[in-house]
Amino acid sequence: MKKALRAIFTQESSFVFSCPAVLWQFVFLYMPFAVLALYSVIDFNEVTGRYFLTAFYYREIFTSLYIQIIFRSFLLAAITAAVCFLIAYPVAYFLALKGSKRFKTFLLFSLIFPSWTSLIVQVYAWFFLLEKNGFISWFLQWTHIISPSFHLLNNYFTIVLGMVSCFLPFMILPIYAVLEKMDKRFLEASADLGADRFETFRRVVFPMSLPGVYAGIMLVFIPSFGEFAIPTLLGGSKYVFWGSVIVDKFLRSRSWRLGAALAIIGIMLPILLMCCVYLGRAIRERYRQRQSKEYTEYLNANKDLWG
Amino acid sequence: MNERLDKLAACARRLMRRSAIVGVYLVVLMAALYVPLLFSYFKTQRTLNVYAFTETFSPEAIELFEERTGIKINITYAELDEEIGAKFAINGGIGYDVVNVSDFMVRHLSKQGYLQKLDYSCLPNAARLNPRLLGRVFDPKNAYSLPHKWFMYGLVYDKNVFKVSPDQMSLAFVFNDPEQLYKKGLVSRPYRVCMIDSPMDAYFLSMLSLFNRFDQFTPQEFDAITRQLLQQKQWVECYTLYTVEYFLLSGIIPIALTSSNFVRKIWDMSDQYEFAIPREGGILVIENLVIPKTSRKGDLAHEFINFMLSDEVATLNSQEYGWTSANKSAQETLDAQYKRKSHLFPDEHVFKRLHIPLFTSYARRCADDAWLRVGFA
Amino acid sequence: MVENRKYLGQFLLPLVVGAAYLFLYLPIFVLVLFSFNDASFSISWQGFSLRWYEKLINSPEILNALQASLIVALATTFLSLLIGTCFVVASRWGRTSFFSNLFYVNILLPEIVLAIGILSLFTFFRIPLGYGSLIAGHTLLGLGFVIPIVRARFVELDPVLTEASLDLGATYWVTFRKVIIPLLMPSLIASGLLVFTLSMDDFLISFFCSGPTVQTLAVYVYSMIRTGVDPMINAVSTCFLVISSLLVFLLCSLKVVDQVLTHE
Amino acid sequence: MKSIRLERVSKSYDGELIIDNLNLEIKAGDFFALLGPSGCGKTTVLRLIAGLETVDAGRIFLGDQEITHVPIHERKINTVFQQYALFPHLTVFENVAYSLRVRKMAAETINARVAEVLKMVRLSGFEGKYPRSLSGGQQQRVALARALVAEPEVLLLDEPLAALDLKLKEEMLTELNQLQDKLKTTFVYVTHDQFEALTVSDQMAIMNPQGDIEQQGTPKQIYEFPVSRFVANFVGNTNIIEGRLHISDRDYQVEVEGLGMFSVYTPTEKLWMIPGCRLLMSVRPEKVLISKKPREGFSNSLQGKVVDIIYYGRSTQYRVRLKNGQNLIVFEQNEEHFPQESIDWDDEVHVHFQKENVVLLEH
Repeated sequence: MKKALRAIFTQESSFVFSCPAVLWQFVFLYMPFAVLALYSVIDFNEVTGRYFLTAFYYREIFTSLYIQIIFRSFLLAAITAAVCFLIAYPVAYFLALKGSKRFKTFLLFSLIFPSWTSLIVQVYAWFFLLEKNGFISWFLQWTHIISPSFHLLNNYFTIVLGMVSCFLPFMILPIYAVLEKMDKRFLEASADLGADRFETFRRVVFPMSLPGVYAGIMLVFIPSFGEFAIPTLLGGSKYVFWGSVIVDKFLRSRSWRLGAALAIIGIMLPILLMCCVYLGRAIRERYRQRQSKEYTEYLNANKDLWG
Repeated sequence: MNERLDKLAACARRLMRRSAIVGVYLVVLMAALYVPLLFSYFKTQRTLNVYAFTETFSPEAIELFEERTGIKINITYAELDEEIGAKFAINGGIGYDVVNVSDFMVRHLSKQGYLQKLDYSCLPNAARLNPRLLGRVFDPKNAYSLPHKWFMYGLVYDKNVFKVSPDQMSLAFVFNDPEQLYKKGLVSRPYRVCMIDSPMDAYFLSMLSLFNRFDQFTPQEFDAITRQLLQQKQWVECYTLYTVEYFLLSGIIPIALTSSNFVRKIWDMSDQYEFAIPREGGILVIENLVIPKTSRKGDLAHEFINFMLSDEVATLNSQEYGWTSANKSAQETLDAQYKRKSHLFPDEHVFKRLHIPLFTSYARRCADDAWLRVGFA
Repeated sequence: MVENRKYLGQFLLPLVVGAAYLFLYLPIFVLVLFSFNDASFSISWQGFSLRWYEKLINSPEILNALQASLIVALATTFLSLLIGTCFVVASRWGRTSFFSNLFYVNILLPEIVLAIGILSLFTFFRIPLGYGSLIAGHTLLGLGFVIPIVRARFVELDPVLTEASLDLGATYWVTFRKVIIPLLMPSLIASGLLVFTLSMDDFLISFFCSGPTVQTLAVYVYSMIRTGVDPMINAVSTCFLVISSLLVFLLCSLKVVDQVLTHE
Repeated sequence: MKSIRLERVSKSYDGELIIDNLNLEIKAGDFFALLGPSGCGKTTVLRLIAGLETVDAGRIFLGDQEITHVPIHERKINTVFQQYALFPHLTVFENVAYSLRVRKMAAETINARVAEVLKMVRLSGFEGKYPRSLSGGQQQRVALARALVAEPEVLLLDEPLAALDLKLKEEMLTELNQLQDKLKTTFVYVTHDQFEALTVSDQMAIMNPQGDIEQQGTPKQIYEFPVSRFVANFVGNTNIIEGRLHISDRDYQVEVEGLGMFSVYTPTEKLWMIPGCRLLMSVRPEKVLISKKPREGFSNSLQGKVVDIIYYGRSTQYRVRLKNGQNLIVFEQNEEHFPQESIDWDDEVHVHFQKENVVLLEH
């Protein structure tokens, strides 16, 4: 018996060791999805006491307010990602290409630091800062930018602000990583070929940093799509988003089946996003092909010139 | 041919080996996950898992209980009755021994058969309870639950802005447009309000303000309520229950539709605010202690409930957090300063205006859906 | 024109960077500052005081929550490092690297979906919620970080080293212990610390999956925030910050921060 | 096609002086090679010319125009970088078209120019490929085309062939040479490989580790008549023998300790050549004849013992220990399958060389 076990162990050693992680993934990620999917398409008839298959909840989502809420969350996530991108790019650019080495390490260190504190703590900090008697209100009133009756909490802007401050480092880091790894000789080569700084940025630095930008957008877009603590705490529950609806469905109104259907749609989101990225690449590739086709046509047209 | 068969056999053997390995792992994992369940059956340790809202039991009271009985208390916090309901729906509340829930949820849980019947022989302190709170419609014989604290949903407002006597305070001040009220000269300035963030209570109060009724509504009336709530959103600063004191005290809003729980805290800070049950009516919330059927420590749970209902501990709790206790004498020993504010301790006349909303599950679903529309607007 | 652009580069860029850092740090700074404020309703500065810390230390609930958080975080770190590393090493040796791209899903999905997924699973099979569900969820997240980081390092390692060790007569186990583990150490430490802080800070999974006996610090803080502005939250948050920064500092002093950054 | 002139140029990094007071003139239309050991600062010179670095002191001229403070992208000088630095996100076509696009030229012109240049480097048909899918030699040619398309006055090449294998290197060298003949652009070629420099250039300069130019001239001048021990050693192999100068009736002789007198010859008399001074004789190994028997008709003959033989195929290298213990290296062409005499280890041999083949160097 012992021998047989030993034989199995040696023959399948790599399977034995790689299995737990994959199993964990299946049990706690894919199986839950299966359960969610099951919840979302199976309903219980209380009269007949039977379970039956239904697409009711999906129809409900696509025909009522829910789809609009999903769009709204999408919009919020897109705005957050866009704002993050606009702030993060200069910072990443500065970190990667300017500044002395030692200073850079310090800046980088201080960049990760806030993102490693709890999101809840950061949100609370903003609440504390923006409240009527908080530092920012006080400052803006003192400088007479806003009137004393104006307050900053509980609106859309505050939600975006909180989101951006929580997710900004996730946008900076991937862009920084790509820019930092980029060979500085490309910049030299570009300058050597007659491009000024702006042209170099437009034609070399930015296109080469695109993988980092995509990664950053993914890392910001997806969590801000599902976020519910920030709209609740900084938005005064006045704005309902996908995340808050799911929480509501699961913890409050107990319509789990609807919540599960909503969640399933949410799972589709990253896949959708990935498709977008691939589509973008394909379009670029097509553009390139067209360009080189034009060029070939040009060559054919001028055959006498170039042989 | 033979070769192929051999290959097939080898393949099958490998498959079997691998599934055996996966099986072993799965068994280990499942065992690890179900261990707590086994523990809950065989545990002899004297601990109680209490599930309650925040600011319910004061740390001192808990300490006192642990000291006197040697029973260790684990408290988990919920924010809403619905959360508790959701946890019960999952597995009948396995793991919890004493739960603190509000009236309508008591009815729901007892209907579903999640609760144990109380044994009054172990609860001598039940006699110390305020009779006004006993035998209410959600548990007419108090077979499953005993009230432990209570409060009202009413209006907290700034006396400088609303120069109205508390008896004349109306829900119109939160449901009607403050601009219009200001133009009519009823208030000294336009303002924004804080609104309760639970759909049921919002619908109930809106119904009271619109139709002066609370028993049922027709679909047309329901739509009218939804319209009113949608319209109200324009002047709502925040949908919240707990942060109300912050919004009032920092002067962002002068009036809030909220619970009487926070009033004492607000009074501690400022004299400017008054609490009133609107003349259309308010909501009475009775929080009760119940024992889930799944609890195997009924004796300890009874001991805990009895302890919490005693005069001494009830006073301790209500003084710590400022809510009104269901215990008669605890209420009497409350600070004299608050006593004179009669509206926190309503007389029979005012008390009659308080109702306990019990929605059918269909009405609740409708309210939930419509509330989503309010949130989305 | 040229002058303008130069101006842009030399002046505007550092300005934007400075503003971004101010934006990230202002709330934290104010938070920490006011945790030492003596006022109970934190409107203005009323003098230095440690009373909120005192209150914090004397609150058994916070200490219980902290204990729960620590247990979950340590178990999560241990588990995700163990099964993550085993997976990376074994799958390379067995050449089944196909599965490793699977684990990016854990980070890419909205966390709330993972949370309700685990909640539904446990409900479906009537498994009691508690430490089990929390550790399951956090480890899922942890694997999403451990496997890519450790794998990046492992792929960089020269396979000749392993082969040399095996060639010299060492068994797989000895090779794993004496060659691979020491070489992977920096990435193990980095991802371990990352997972630890991740688990300490995680809110969503903890919010959905905590059962009757467990309440983590992040969930406790959330329920505190829901109930209003209390300077004790400032004190809790400051402690959070101090713990996190100690960990980050540890990480930096180990000079593996670059690795984390480039492989993220 | 313009000349380049560096006047008293200095440059230091982190307080360390790399280039000190350098003067260098490169004539218009030359294929100029700058040869020096690694780390001597030759790349720095190139970067200074390109504008990738700014000078600390001194002036740089392109033709008659001073370009010391002209920013890099406005100089009509282009560079082929060491590892090519081809933009990985652009196709071959876009890489080559880069400098034209930056100058906002019309699409028609760009197409025509790129086609022309790609044809020139024999890469027509590769337009749509990405650099990573090309071989080393092809990448090299793209880099060349990219630099040439802008029609620079001066083309700088920074060790362009370092990454290629020997065979390909030889091929590319020939091509470069032909290209330069055709274009007549001034090429400045930096390398540490003397073989490349000698093969390819019209003019070359040798830089010593201190960053000074030791000698400038045609490859032949530099190889045959090095002016210093460093140059003689760095360019090709050589035997250095130390001795003392004797002059009688315009006959130059060198007395070497333990070996006696050598007759030498110098085409030009140098200032330091005073009788009795210590000096160095440099004799190229291939200019020495080795035989078992003594031969007639040589100005200098020596005896020694073979201590080492390395067979190179086309030639054989012998190391002969002379009487005074010094080793002399001799290259012998392997001209025949069956040589008349075979020299073996420990054989006593005679070595001969003519006095014209000796170069006198300052000690």
